[in-house]
Amino acid sequence: MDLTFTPEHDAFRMEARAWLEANVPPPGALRSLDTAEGFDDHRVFERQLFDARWSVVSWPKAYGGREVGIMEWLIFEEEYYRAGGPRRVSQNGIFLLAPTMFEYATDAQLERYMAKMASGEEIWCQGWSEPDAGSDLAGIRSKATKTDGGWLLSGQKTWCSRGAFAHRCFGIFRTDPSAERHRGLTYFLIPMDAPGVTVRPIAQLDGETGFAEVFFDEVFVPDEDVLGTIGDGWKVAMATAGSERGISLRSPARYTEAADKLVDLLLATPVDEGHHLDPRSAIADEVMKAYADAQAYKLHTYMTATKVREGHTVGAEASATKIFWSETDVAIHRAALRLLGESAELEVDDGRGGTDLSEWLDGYLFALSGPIYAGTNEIQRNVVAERMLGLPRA
Amino acid sequence: MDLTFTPEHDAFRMEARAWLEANVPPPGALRSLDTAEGFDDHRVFERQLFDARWSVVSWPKAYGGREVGIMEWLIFEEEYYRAGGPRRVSQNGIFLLAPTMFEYATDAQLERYMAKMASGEEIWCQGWSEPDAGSDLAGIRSKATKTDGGWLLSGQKTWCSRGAFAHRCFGIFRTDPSAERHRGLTYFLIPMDAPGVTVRPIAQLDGETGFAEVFFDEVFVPDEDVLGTIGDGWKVAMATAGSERGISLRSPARYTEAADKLVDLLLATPVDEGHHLDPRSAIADEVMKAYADAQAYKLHTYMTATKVREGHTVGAEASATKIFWSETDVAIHRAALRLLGESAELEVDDGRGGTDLSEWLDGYLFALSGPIYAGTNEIQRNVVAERMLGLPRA
Amino acid sequence: MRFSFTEEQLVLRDTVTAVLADWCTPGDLHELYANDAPDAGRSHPRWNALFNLGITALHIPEVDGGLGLDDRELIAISEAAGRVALPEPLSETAGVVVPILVASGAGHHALEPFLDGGGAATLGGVTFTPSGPRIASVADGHRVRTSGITQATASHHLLAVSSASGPELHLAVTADGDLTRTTSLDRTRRLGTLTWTPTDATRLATGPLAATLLDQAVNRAALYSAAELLGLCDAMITLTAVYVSERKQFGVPVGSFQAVKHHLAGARVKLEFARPAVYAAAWSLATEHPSATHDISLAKSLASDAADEAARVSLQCHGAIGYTFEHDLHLLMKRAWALSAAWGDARSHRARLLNLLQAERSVLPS
Amino acid sequence: MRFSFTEEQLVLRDTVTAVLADWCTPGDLHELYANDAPDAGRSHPRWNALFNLGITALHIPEVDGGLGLDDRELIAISEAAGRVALPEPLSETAGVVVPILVASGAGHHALEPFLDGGGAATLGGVTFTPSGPRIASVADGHRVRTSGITQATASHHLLAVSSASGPELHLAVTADGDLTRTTSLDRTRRLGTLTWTPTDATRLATGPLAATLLDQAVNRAALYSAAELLGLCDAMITLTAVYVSERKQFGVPVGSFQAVKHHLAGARVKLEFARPAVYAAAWSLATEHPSATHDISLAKSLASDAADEAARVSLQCHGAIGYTFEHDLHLLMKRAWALSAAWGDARSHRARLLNLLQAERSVLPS
Repeated sequence: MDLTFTPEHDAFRMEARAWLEANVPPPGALRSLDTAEGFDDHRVFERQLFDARWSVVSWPKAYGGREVGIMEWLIFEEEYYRAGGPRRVSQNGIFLLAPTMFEYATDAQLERYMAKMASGEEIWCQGWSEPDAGSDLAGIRSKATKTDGGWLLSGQKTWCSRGAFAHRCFGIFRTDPSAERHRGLTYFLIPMDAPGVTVRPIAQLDGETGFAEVFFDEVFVPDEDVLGTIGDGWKVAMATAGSERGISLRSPARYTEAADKLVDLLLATPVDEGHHLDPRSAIADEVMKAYADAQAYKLHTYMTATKVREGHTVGAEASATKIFWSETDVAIHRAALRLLGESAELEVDDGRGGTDLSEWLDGYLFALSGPIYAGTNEIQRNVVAERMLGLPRA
Repeated sequence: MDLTFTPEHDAFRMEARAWLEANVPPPGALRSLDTAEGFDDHRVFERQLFDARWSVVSWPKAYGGREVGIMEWLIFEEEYYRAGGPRRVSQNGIFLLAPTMFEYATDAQLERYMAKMASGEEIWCQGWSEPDAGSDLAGIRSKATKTDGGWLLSGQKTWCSRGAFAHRCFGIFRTDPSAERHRGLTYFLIPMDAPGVTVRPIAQLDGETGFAEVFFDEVFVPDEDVLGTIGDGWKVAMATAGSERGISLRSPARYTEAADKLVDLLLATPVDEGHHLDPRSAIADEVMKAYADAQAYKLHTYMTATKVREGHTVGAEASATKIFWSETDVAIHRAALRLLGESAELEVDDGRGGTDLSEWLDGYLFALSGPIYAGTNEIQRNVVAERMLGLPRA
Repeated sequence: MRFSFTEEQLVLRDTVTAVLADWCTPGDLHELYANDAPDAGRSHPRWNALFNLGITALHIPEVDGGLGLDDRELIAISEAAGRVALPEPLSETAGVVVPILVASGAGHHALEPFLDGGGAATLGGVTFTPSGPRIASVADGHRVRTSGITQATASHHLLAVSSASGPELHLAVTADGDLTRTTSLDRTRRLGTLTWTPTDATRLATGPLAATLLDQAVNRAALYSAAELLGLCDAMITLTAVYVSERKQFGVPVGSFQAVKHHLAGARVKLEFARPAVYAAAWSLATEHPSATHDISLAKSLASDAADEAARVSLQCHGAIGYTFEHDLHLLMKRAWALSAAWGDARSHRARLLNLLQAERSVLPS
Repeated sequence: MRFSFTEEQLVLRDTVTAVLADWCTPGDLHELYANDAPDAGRSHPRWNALFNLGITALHIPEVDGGLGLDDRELIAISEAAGRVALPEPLSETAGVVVPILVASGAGHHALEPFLDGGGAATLGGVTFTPSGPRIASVADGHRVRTSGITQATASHHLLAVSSASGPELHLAVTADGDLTRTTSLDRTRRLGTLTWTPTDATRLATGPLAATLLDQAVNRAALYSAAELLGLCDAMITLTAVYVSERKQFGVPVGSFQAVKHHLAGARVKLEFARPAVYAAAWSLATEHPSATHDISLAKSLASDAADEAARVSLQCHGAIGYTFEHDLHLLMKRAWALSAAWGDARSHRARLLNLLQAERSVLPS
């Protein structure tokens, strides 16, 4: 048992820190990711990251990575959050699609897509959910029918994060209409500018368009853009779902940095004198609970990373992890809003003559989606009970 | 809307208060209800209550009551808890069985049983659950077969509160072996000293015998001790279950008195100096939440009592009430144990040369059974969701 | 002891509910969000429809031309307004400003707008703390800057504090000052800051009377926030119950899953037990019962917690659809978040409760 | 960075687990409850079986005849002891007293009982507060009365404080003092009070060293309580998972109901994330990392909360059977309740965490 980093790790950390300190834009400098202008602002920064080979540190060098291990990835993420790096516009591609690509893609596919994904030249959105298949992905109805040299895709996907502005989409479609549930599905890589694709942006709680509905009307996708085997889409997709829920999506630093800021906010909150019960102390316990959970998540991730590095795979534990990080994220931001009290609802000057959500309020709205997406926490609790504790299925 | 009591109410309150102040034994004077000696100690007190016509204030005068309304009953209960009155050993009879008796019993049955129930001469235990029918009462297997002039009862009942020492038992048995679930059940009133009755006391968490298993081996019960109609036992029993969950079992004063003591305990807990987060303040919020819930329960009860007095019946709301009082009870006692910290686990001098659970620890153990008995809170939540909110059954 | 509304009270509430159903639909609120210029969405007809029911004159004695009613009537009306997230200063006017005007001894002239002038009033520049109101008005030369005004652009009058030489209570005319808009997550709260000039004409009270009235104003604001939260709770739970009964996943309505049932049942139980506390506090306030302050803190703490829980489970049970701007849930949820924190959150009110209990115990013989 | 146990560490833990399976069954614990006279249930063979594995000598350097190991080994052993609610002072001896003896510079004589004398030791007379240990020993003439001693009747030695003239740390021999029993809800904790006489022979440290060692002792006690809580959590959840998979109601196993699943899943998640924090704190302590105090408070707060939750849901999911004295659940649950509060409950440790963070921030340049 050794919880210290090696000198090589420390050197890697210092190199990342130096670059990030010099290059991360100040808070608010990039416009909101969920607007067309902000989307471009964020792509410019992705390009900078890529040019300095920081955008995908664990990937092969051929696609812009550094071929480093999971510990270095964790270190980079720690530094990224420490430096206050902006939300990653390429997140769906590099964190959700990429692990699946490295497992299932042909060399030609990797060649065609990975470097552009890493540089932010091509931003990917996900095409998982359908109006009647949210938590129940096996209920997918969108279909693909064979045609010369490829497939014609028809149907509707929804809750496509980044869907309003993305260049490409990954998702599963039913290729065998006679098969049901998990069978007869195939995984496709789809250009968003193909004829037949219609995007309807969906405004989220704050009124900005973080996701979209995407309609497919006989959209042609060539054979070479099938990922994995025809009919094998469920298995391929589950690899992505595993990544989404598992350790790769959520760096612990995201929570430990936020929790540290929360403690700062607590210590800066004036104590109200003149009564015996100090409400700051009452909220302090809630703050410290959130802090402790963020720390616990970090240590748990180190333990998981050790296992992964030693060849173990993460199974149902990914469901426990997803429950924990999503609820920790809500807890951190809710505690902050409680500290802010009546002013929590107020927007703040965005430095460009308008107002925008405060960092805490924005973070809270974002956090609230955590227990819902990537499989609701209700579904995840079923998985923990059935697969980790052996309870009988209903 | 009027939340004040009438002068008549106030006079009733003062009369009760005077009697209780003069007659309620000091804390610890009666031995534990869950021992043979303590059972007798408590019966002696019940007799005193009865002689002064305080044991069953809302009952007809013929059986020892005062024929007063629900508001007076609430007032009496407030005074009873205020005075620190002992736990009622006759509770199962007077609060659970009696409402059913007044609805279904024949005059002869009322004559035979009610006064003795009110005076504590006969203590009743409940015979609801069976080893395979806990929350699922409809799964009852104990049966009764017809014989000359009565029925022969066989089977096993469990979790019979007061079962170790009680004189009589009320419960349902299957009289039509071909019927399933809710059908073909009949409600019986059974002498515990009848041949064929075997009692196995069950020790509860604190090692004392608060309940028992009761085995029935061809126990003869005469026809006149059937309550209600043959085969109609489910309907009759549900009337009791309604009382058990509803307002009649749990006087708000039980919680408001405990919550007031909890606030006293908080205010008497020394503040630890020398650090900025005062843990007393952190626990203070938990204390005040429990206090607020006890107050809310009181006000809710007044509102329900008003409805009942004006002829409304309490339906699925009884499930909401049961959830709320049982969780409030746990919350009050848990907060107290947190304030006591490491000393919470210690027993205290019982004044008779031994030790006994502290009032708070005893109250906590007792409270913990609340979310389980009388239909688990999980079942009650289903009822609230399906019957109050109209959600579909699974 | 008769803890329920009278028939007359219920009729009045139902009349208001019917008017609100016509004049305050989810569509109206969506429109207000879409068009959030300072004076946007201002609905004179909506306010007039409510005004014409006499609600703003409810607290005014009959001898002065009012209805001569009190908080026992108004509490149910505010609950109904909460249920539709009404974006008008109904609670502010009828629940806070008018009763304070009456209590201040202000003459007929001050009350006139609320009798037949279509008057709408609000308050600002003060917040709740467990130890008493905290004044947040700032002197700006001869003028006073008052922030945190709810329904600012929808109000003709502002109850505000000037603290230049000791606290003074004023009723300012919003049109006479400079109003700037503050952006809230809940656009329909229409928050604003008014810079106004205290004059003899605006002055309502000074010295101890001003302090007492200010205490009352904050207590009233807390109580009526609690009442609106009850309505919001109920509306969120109902909306969600309908949704989960229809929405299918895994071939069955999601409302048939026990996890969903228990989420909603838990929220409903909290609401069920917060409601009597709010009504009881209205009774205490109306009857000037000595426990009124205690009862208001009890009510607000329970209602804030119930609303937080209802918002949380409603969003979770809706899944992604509840997270969208086009769905109705956020109209209710954002208001619930705001009102849960406004005029003292649950914790602050519990802190005040403890202060009150401690003071009480130190007076009693031990 | 390699955050997992070594093969050797796991082998040692599994050896201890196997011995515990033989020597500490639920039946043994029921017997101890049934027969709770002061010295009842004392199991020399059980203690000897554990002693013979060398656990008490684990922290003693090899040069002194010990195993030369540290908390990285012992933490997993204490977790295993917690899993069976071991009623012996294993954590007290090996996790607290022996390391303190080693750190105090006590000579071979003091260590000897733990090398080959079957020595069992415990501590008492001190409690955790967020601002430091609070001494609860009371002077009684020349003697000292030390209460709150765990496994009192099963221990030969007592690490205790005398504060007659400044705090002094002593190792008293229990047989030389007067031991009275204190009754805990968890009879198998065998709490007691010892009245003993401080002498030159019992004195381990005075002045600043005594204060430092006392700090360490309390930290160690908190950490090893956390480790035992992990085991207790796991045992309660496992026991309950098995029960609900078998127990049928409404014609199906109760474990197939989503409410039951979610209760247990929630407890399991809490355990899953408390565990690394406990192991990490053991590493920090063993390596004298500057964050050790922080890490121990983190560990204890998470483990206490996880145990409270596991106890709560286990009782609820068992229904009435879990409420009986004859079922095994209470053996685990009562220990979990006691250890959750012992050596600082979750709140107190979070309070210390905040103190530490505040101190840290005031040192750092802003």
